[in-house]
Parts: sequence; C-alpha cells; structure tokens
Amino acid sequence: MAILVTKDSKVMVQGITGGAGKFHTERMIEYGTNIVGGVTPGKGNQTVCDRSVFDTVVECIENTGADVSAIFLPARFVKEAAIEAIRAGIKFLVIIPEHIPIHDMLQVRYEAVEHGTTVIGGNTAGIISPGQANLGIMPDIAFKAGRVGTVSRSGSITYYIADTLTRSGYGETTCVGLGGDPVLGSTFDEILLKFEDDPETKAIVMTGEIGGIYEEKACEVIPDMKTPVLAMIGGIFAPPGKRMGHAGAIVEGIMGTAKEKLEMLADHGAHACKTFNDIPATLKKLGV
Amino acid sequence: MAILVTKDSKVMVQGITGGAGKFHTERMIEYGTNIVGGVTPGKGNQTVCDRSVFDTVVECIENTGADVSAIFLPARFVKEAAIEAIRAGIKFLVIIPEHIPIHDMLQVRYEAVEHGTTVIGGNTAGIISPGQANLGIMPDIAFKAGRVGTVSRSGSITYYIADTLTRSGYGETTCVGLGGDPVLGSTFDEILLKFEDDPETKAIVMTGEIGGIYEEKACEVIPDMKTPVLAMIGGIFAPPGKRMGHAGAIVEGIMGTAKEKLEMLADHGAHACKTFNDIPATLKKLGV
Amino acid sequence: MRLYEFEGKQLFKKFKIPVPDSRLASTPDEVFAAVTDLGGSVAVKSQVLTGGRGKAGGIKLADGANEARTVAEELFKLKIKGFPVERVLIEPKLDIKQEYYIGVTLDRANYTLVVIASGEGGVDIEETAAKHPEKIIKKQLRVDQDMFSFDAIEIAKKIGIPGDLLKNAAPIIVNLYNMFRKYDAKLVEINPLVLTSDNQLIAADARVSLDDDAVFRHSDLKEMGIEMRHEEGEMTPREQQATEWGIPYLDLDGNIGMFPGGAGFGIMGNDFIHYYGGKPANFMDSGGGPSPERIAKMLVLLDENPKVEVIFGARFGGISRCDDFAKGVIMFLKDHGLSKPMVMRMTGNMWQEGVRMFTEAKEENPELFKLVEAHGIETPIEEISKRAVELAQQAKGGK
Amino acid sequence: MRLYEFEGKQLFKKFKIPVPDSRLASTPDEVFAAVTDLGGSVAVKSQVLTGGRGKAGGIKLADGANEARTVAEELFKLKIKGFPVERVLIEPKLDIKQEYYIGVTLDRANYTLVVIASGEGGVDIEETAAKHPEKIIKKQLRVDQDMFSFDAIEIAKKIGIPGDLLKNAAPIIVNLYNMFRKYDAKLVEINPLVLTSDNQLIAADARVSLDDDAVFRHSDLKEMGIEMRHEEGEMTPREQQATEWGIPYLDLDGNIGMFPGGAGFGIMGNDFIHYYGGKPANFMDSGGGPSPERIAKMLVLLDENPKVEVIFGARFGGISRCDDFAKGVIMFLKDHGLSKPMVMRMTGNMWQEGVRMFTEAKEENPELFKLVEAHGIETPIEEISKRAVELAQQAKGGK
Repeated sequence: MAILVTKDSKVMVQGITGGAGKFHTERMIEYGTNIVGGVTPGKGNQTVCDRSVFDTVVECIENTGADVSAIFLPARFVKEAAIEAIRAGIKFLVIIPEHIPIHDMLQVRYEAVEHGTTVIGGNTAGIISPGQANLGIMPDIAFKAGRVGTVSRSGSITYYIADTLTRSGYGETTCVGLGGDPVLGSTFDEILLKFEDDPETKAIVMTGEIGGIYEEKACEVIPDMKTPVLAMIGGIFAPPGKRMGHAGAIVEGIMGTAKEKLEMLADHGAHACKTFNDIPATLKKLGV
Repeated sequence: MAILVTKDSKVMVQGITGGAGKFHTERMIEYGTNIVGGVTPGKGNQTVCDRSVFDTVVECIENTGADVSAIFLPARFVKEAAIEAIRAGIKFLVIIPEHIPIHDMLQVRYEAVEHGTTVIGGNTAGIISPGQANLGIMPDIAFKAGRVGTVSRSGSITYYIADTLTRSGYGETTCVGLGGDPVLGSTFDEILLKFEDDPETKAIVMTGEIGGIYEEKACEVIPDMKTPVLAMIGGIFAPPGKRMGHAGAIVEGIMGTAKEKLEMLADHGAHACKTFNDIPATLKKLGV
Repeated sequence: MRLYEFEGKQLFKKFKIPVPDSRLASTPDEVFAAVTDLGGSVAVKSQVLTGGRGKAGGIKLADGANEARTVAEELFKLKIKGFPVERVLIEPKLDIKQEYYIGVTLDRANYTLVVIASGEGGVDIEETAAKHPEKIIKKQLRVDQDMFSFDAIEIAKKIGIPGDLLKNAAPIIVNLYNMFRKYDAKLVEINPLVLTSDNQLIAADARVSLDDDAVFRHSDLKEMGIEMRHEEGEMTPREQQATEWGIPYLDLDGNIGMFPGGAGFGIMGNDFIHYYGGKPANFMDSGGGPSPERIAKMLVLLDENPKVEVIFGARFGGISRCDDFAKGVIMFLKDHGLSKPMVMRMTGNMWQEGVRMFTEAKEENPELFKLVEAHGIETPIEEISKRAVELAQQAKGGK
Repeated sequence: MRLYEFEGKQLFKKFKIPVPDSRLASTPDEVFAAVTDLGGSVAVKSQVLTGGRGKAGGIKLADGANEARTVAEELFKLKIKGFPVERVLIEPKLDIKQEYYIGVTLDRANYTLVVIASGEGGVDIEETAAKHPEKIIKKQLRVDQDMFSFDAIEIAKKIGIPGDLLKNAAPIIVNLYNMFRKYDAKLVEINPLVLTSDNQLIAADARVSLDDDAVFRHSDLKEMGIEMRHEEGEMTPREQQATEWGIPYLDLDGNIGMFPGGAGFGIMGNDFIHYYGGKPANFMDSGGGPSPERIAKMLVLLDENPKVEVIFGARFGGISRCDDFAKGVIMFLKDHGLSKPMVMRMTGNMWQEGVRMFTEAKEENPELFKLVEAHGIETPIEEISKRAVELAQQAKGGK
C-alpha cells in the first residue's frame, strides 16, 4: 500500500504543455505513473506524451477519470488552477511551483477543506510511492518500495532520507513533500494521520525546519499514534529567523526555533534524529 | 398563536436613537410590544423610552435576551446591521427602510439562510400580531386578533386587508409585510409555510403586485397546503413593467405580469380575489 | 440607472474589456471631424437610453466623413421610443465573423447573479432564448462568489468560441462579472460580442444598468462624467414636473386623478377604479411619510391637469401620518384652491387628528371645502372608489 | 517586502486611516524647511526598515526648525541595526492621552488572518502579550471574509476606546483589515494608535510588510513610489554581490564554504558540519533548477571568499539536473579556476550523466580537477560532511 497516490491513481497534469510540465510528465510516465491526461486552457485537442490535453479540468475528468492532479504552472496561476481542480472533484492535488502568494494559498486551503481534497505544496518536489507512482520533480534514484513513510518540507531532505532508508533496506511506502512555501496545502499532522491509517507503513520519518509553523501541529497527533514517528529538524545551528513584527510574535509565539521544535516533538513521543545515519539506527532500535 | 412575533418575543430596535427609531419605538411600546432594548454604536449607556441602548447587538442580547430585531436605519447601514443581528443569533429580523442596495440584500439573504434567521423587508411596514406585538410602522387601528393571516408586499394593502378582515369579524393572527424593495428577505412561499404551521391561522390572504418575482414562488407550496390561500394581485390594469434587458427577460421570463400571476396562483389552488370585499365573501364560502 | 452605450464602454475599458476605438459627437460637424480622424467606414450610433435602437433606424453605416455627416443629420432629427438623439457614437465598422451574447444579471428569485451567454448574439437573443433555450448558457453565482477563469472558459467553450480564443474570451467574461459586482449593477450586456475576421473579440455594444440605490457608493462614476439619472423615456410636461419634485408620477388616459397613499394602493386603486367602470388619469406614489408640502404638490399635479375631472384620495396612515396628510391637503386648499370634486378617505396613523384638522379648517373657511367629500374609517375604500367613478361619470355627463 | 513608515502611512491615507500631517526629508536643510512649514514642536523619525528604532535613539523631539536641524544632523549619522538613516519623517508632536495597539497578521497554522488589539500600545506590546495575555484581543477572520463595523466596534470596546470614539475607531480597524487584504500583506501594525488630548485617534506609526510573491499584482505601489525591495539589513559586499546575482546567500563566521543543492539541505548541511565539529562560512540556496551559469556564480562567491578554506558541495538532482550542475562546475573550473579543496557529492536526477561529464572533462584537463574530490551515490553525505570538516582542519593546521 501507499498513501495519497498509488499505481491505480489516475493522474492529470495542469500545465502539461509548458516546458516543465512536458519534461516532468515524460519523466513521471517513464517511472510508471498512471498519467491519464493534461489541462491547458486553450490547448484542448493537443497531445503531450501521447496524452490528451483538455481546456478544463472538468473535461479532463470526464474523459479520463482523473482523480489526482499535479500543477506545473507559474505561481500566479496556481490559485485558479488549484481551485478548479478541487471544485471539479480532484481528491489529491500536488502544487509544484514555489512563491505562490500567501493569500492565494489561504483560499486554496479553504476550498480544499470544504471539498475534502488533500493538497501538498506549493514549492514541493512532489510525492512518490516507490514502484507505483512518482508525482512531481523527484529523482527516482533514491527510492525503493518498502515500509517507512516520510514527510518533509524540503525536496533535497526527502531525497537524502529516502536514500538512507533505501540503502539500509527499509525502503519507503510513500514519501511526501509537504512543500517549502510559507503557507502550505497540508500540515504535518494531517499527513502523519494518513500514514497511521496505512497498514504497510511501519514507521514515519518527518523532517521539518526552522521557521516552519506546521511542525508543532504534529505534536497534536503523535501521542495518539501507533506508528512510531522519527523526527529531524533542520536549522539547529542556524541563527533565529526573522519574526513578523509584534503581531507575528504574538500569534506564532515561540514557534519556529529548530531546537525547540525538536524538543517539543520529542516531548510528544517522536524519536529525535540528528543525522540521516541516526534513522536506520533508531528504526532498528524500534524493531521496525 | 401567531407567527414570527408574539407577546413573548423580546424585541430590540437597531437605530433606536434615530428620529424614526425613537418615534416608532414609542409607538410599538404603546401597543404592548415587548421592546427590551436598542442598539446604536457609540451610544451605549443612553436610554430611549426607558430602554437601554447598547453599542452592539451581542451586548444587547447578552443583557436583554432579545431574539427579534427591527432595523430603523438609513438604507446604506442596513447590510451591516442586518448581518450583525443575524450573526449574533437574532431569529427574526424586520428591515423597515427602503432603497437598500440590491447587492447588499443578496448578502443579507445568504447570511440569513446560513444562520436560520427569517428576515422581512426591506421597505416593509413591518409585522403585527394583533393584541401581542406590533413591529414596524403599521398603524394599529386596522388590526384585531383573529384567525386569518396576511402577507403582502405593500404596507397600504396590508392595512386595507386587515381593515377588511377586522370589520368582517375574522380578525388576524399575524400580518406580515414582505416589503416593497426589489430583493426581499423572505419570499411568499416561506411565509405561507409559517402560517401553515400555525394552528390558529385558518386562512391566509396573500397580496402581491405587478413586477414582483416572489409571487410565483408561492405556487410551489400552495398545492400542498391545508390552509386555504386567498390571493390578490395589484396592477391588473397597469401597463407592463420595464424589463431588465434581454438578460432580465431570459432569467425572469414571463414573471411579473399581474394578470398572469393571479391566474398562475389560481391554477395552483389559491382563491383569487379582486377587491377587498371579495375576501370575506370567499372566506365565508370556504367556511372559515 | 441606465448608462448610455458610450458610458458603458467607458466602464468596459476600465475593466479591460476590448471595445472599438470610438468618438462621441453631438453635431453633424463633430461627426465629420470624428470620421476624418478615425478614417474609413464607420458606424454612427444613436446614444439613447432604450433598446431596439437598431431596428428603429438609430444605427447607420457610412463611408467617409461626408457620408457620415449626412447620416448624422438624419439621426439627430430622430426620436427613438420617445428619446431624442442628442449624441452619436462613431466607431470603425467591424468586419464580423461571428456574434456572441454575454450578459450578467440578477436572478432575484434565487438570490444569485446569473451569467448568460449564447453563440447567437445580436438583436434576436430573446427570441433564441424562447425558441432554442438549449442555445442559452446560464451560470448562477452568488454575489459574494468570485468567478474564475475556468468558469469563463467553460462558458466560452459552450457557446462555441474557438479554442485558440478561449484565453482571450475568459477575461472578458470574468471582467464583465467583476464589473457587475463592483458597480452594483442590475444588468450588464455585451450584445454582440463580435469575433472579427482578424480573430479579435470586441464588445460592439454595451448595455449597463446600475442599482440606483447603490450609486451613492460609486462616486468615481461622477468623476468619469457619468451622472445619476432617471430611466424615464420621453416625459409629459407633468411627468417632468413631478420628477423635478421627486414624485413618482405617470400620466394615464382616464379622467380620475389618483391621489393615493403608498405605492401598493397606488397600483391596486387603479385596478379598483377599473373594476367599477372608471379610468384613472395617472399613477402616483406619495413615498413613505410624505411632508405636507409634498402632499400639496401631489394635489397641484392633479388639479392642474385638465384631463382630471375627479380626484380620488386615499390615505391609510402608516409611516405617513394622517395629520401630516391633512395638513398638506389644507395647505393646498388654502394656497392653491381646488377646482374639481375630490372624494377621499383617511384612516390609520393619527387619522382622528387628521379629521379634527379638517373639521376645524372647514369651520374656519367652509368655502375651501365645498368640493371635498372626506371620509374616515367608517366608509370602505370600495365605496370611495365607486363614488369617484360616479363623480367622474357625472362630470362627463355634465359636459 | 517591508515598507518604510512613510510609505505605510501613504497606504494608511489611501485607506482613510488618519495619520499626522508629515514631511519627508533627506538632509538637515530639508528638515529645517519642513519644520518651518509645519511649525511648533515636532518629532523627527528615522526611516529604517527595522523595528526598535525608538529604543535605538532613532526618534528625536525638537522645538522649532533650528533644533530640528540639529537633531536631524545626528540622526543622519546613525545606523540602526545596521541600517543607515537616509531619510527622516517629520511630524507635529502629538499630545498623547492614550496609546493603543492594532495589528493584522497571518495565523498560518490556522489559515486565517488575525486582528490583534490592545489597550496598551507602544513599544512593549510583546511584553504585554507575554505577561498579560488577557490584555490582548484577537479576532480570527478568513481571508475571504469581510470585517464588519460591528466586529471592529467590539474590538475597540474591548481595548477600552471610549464610547463616543467607537464610531471613529471602527473604520480605522476595518480599513486596516481591508488594506491587509487588498495589498496581500503579511503584517500591518498601527503601534501606537494615539488618542490625543483633543480626542482624535491617529496612527502615530505604521509597520507594513507585504508578501513579496504577490507584489506583481500591486502595480499601483510603484505608481505611489513604493519600489520592490528586499528586506535585508546591512549586507556584506559578498551578500550584496549574491543579491545582485539573485542568489540567497548569507555570510557566517566559519571556514567551510557551503555549496548545497536546495534550501532544505542548505540548512541541514549546516547542522551536519556543526555535528562533525566544523563551522560553515555561509548559507546558500541554489534555487530550483539552477542554470550552469548560476552554479558557476555560486562557486565564485565561495572561491573568492578568503575565509573559505574548503568547499563542501552536495547536489541531489531533483528539478535541478546533475548534468546542469556538472556543466556549471566545469564552466567555473575552466573560466575561473579553483583555489581551494572541494569535496562534493552528486546524486539524483541525471547523476550518471554528471559524473560522465566530470570524467571526460578531467581526462581532457586533469589539472583543473586536482583540488576536486567528487563522489557519487555510493558515498553517504555524512562521510562527505566529515571529509569537509577534516579538510578544513587540515587547512587550519597547514597555516
């Protein structure tokens, strides 16, 4: 099994006719991802990588049965594309581009919650369920089907973690890139719970970083989870990030310090790791 | 019994410190309406007609238990005042002023539906449950407690109908002024159904007029109602009203012609009346 | 508040909806100058606040400045549905490949806005709607809901806008919708939206109607030179007078002067008079809580109307107090004098006070009241209506 | 993108939030002229993109134009948290009866906006929040939700704004909220909102921070003279250079030059170096899919930094392809040459291609690669990190 995307997922690509869209569609198909079509308004009836292009998401779904979408579009077009996908009934949406206006992402989030769509990104490398589907821009080299799930804010960290898991023989069920933008489609706790529901995921590695505000939310669910959670936080030795004025300090409080994040996660039952090598060691100790 | 407002209703007045607000509050109290307080932002702690004035609806409700509100404010302030009342939990709201911007009323309607609040007006003379409460600007002279409910778009027609019912010995349970503005807080069908649920209302007189668009909606419920509905429509001999361009004609179709309205209502089981005198005659025939 | 085509197109421009390069002119010479400036073949379009302008001959094509001046001379003499042509809009003639219809209006019964579109634009859209409803695309949206590009693309596709133009059509539809919301519109129409032979989409006409009650929050309209106005067509001098006084008034062709209280009975009283065999000379609405001055003016309009032979007055005092009403009537009787019979009824808020004032004033000067039959709550309005018809018949008979 | 106080106040004015009558000046003479114009006692306020300006002595009071010139001379010499004072804002001294705090910011964890208010405005609001959370009023609203006057009145009342001023306070709060939404803000603060002794509410300071990623849709800012800027404080020459090249870069005080792929490992690699006993000389982010030119520029920044004794490179090719990475490194080696040891690892997207290119280039010119230790997927990053620390210690030892 895997979460969010499997070999049975029917994936469409929004922005399939663009440079990045085309390039990664080809890569995703090569990996075996079940790409069923794409959307670029005004380019309906074109074909990319043998897949039909449609003018709207609704048309794409009607013709291909797509239930998952990956967005490869300039940041300023993401809000509309995401809301289009969500309203059309897409149940899992991957927003690859970075620098999406924050207010836009808030609205995308509202629509997603209202329609029961899971969104990851913006600024994510995507998601991969090794051996089944690769959605986004991740290199396949690091990944191998196995029994540990990962969720990370950073693409490069995801690769390193997966590489470590693969080399140590654990392999991965699914690796989720939460995304690096300031406001994200999903929070750590939400993804952790999806892994918790997956019987094949025997442990989860979550990696956060300084300045994020979603790591703390993981603490709300970890204590009640059966699946062990390993946690790494980047930026332990980084100078503290900037605060958003008094108001930011009042709202986000002490959130954002890497050291405090890691301690808080450990306090709530996560297994803190420092380097990638700590991961297989911890998994071994846990008997995974 | 009565609908929407009874002697137990705790009524507040929004805009109580204004000229019209004060004048009619006095009148309403004189009638016996249970006015418990008023709201005028910035004038909290004042007193009008021995009732406390509050800065917000929430404060007024907290201090007086108000559950019904009447708005006496200039049209441009109505949207905010109405939404304030609706969100604060007021269950029945009377919007007296006329000329409320249409887009504002649409938003008021959305909020009302979402929060389960019944709104009448704008541009209504109000509502009266004779002997119990008089909310708005209606003269009490025409009304007497009895067994027929009325709902009308026009204040003056309400008076004439009530006068007729009173003089012919039927009296009224409640007389509802739906309002004369182009977009209204409630539609005929909604008020008819409230009367249908009131065991003491033995018949209902609804009076619409040319150019309205809510009369037709009554046809959706009349066939299933047990309480007989008498219908009068004003403007049978008036030249046809203006249409809102092609789009208006396409959306509203043949709606709006008084003659067609009356025929349509009759076709759906309403008892058509021409003059006020027809009303007691029809009621008698129906054995009310 | 209805806008002229050229004003609507000003708003279109503001919302980046493409419109033809155009010139406004109010004399044949200005037309000549404008066409000299624009060059080539042009359309000269009468600017009037009514539809059906094309069918009424209000739009003329012309080749060059001389011909344009000639057609303009004709247009400036025209009256379209009573509206005199005071200005014309001159635009380059469009080379039309296809005409679409896009409109946004209110669906009051459902409390939504509705976008309407059709692949068959032009004058006969209503006929299309009636005969081929499947050719009309409708999309409902709440006024607090954004329209998105994908909504617009779906609409554009359904009305047959070619694939490569979908991305141009979408912002036109979205912006038209945004304009509707931004300006508290009741109606905005592009009819037709023209696809030219060089594949441009352009709004060839603009029909815009705004909510009078919301104009107060659009002060920028005035800055654009778009003034508040009423939507009436050609008015009779009396209607003109009433409008100046702020009294909703319409001349009809009967002989009973209607002096009602409230719009509701203003309309229904008209029916009553008809039921009893009479014919009203007018519609009138006192408005809520009219002042004595306004009451007096309403009576002046009727008394000075030679067609009016009887005045039928009805006041049910609600927000309008009968004492104010009586005060107004007495003011009129004193200042102006009544020249024809008046039968009236007064009841509701402060009616006793009103009756008392009448009684006192009559005692003081009985002469003033010799043509007045004033009733109170005891006489049903049907009786008053019948009496008015009776008096009107007598007046006719007396002639 | 942070705005200067005077820019924030420009926006306040646009949103009808009352601000003092003020003058901007960039020389003591301009200050003199401004105060001559304004008259009386003034505050001369340094315009810098950082907080804590008051505590740092960046705000001075002055009586009359001469004293103002004198204090301005001092201010123009000041650096506040590394920011030089290039302009000052001159405002009449306010007669303060009470100071409030009003702010709007994002609650990212809850996906809302949040309005924050307190009856204790001024510099110590954060302390108030920590010690007396009950003195802080918060109201959450969705970004697609209007704030209404009654919401604002509730807030104003809770922070103790007197009853007769509630109607003045409400639009300030509503408009601040509207401004936040309209301009894609991350933060807007009025701190303090001053109640003057003559009962005026006035925004004495303005702190505004906008979302850089949304500035593209606010072209009117440029029309107002508000230019896009980065929020950095004083930059080192190298940071300045990196900024010009569009490379996120920060000097640190170690000796290992960090040449990572992606921001994620940029941050975590720093931790790794620390864990193994080393100290990074910098932070750097390659950005998504860097071009060979950019890769080469990143290396230039490190090679030309005399504090850097070893370069630690790590590339996990995702959207960034290792062949482009290799191309960039080779370009750098050829065009610029490497003056210090570099240990690096390359894996992920197209890594074999990258390794092949390295091999070919090395065969062609072995000299270029004499300081490069290049690893592939077979060596864990921990080993590479350790090796970098080892090389750095050797370099230190060698000195």
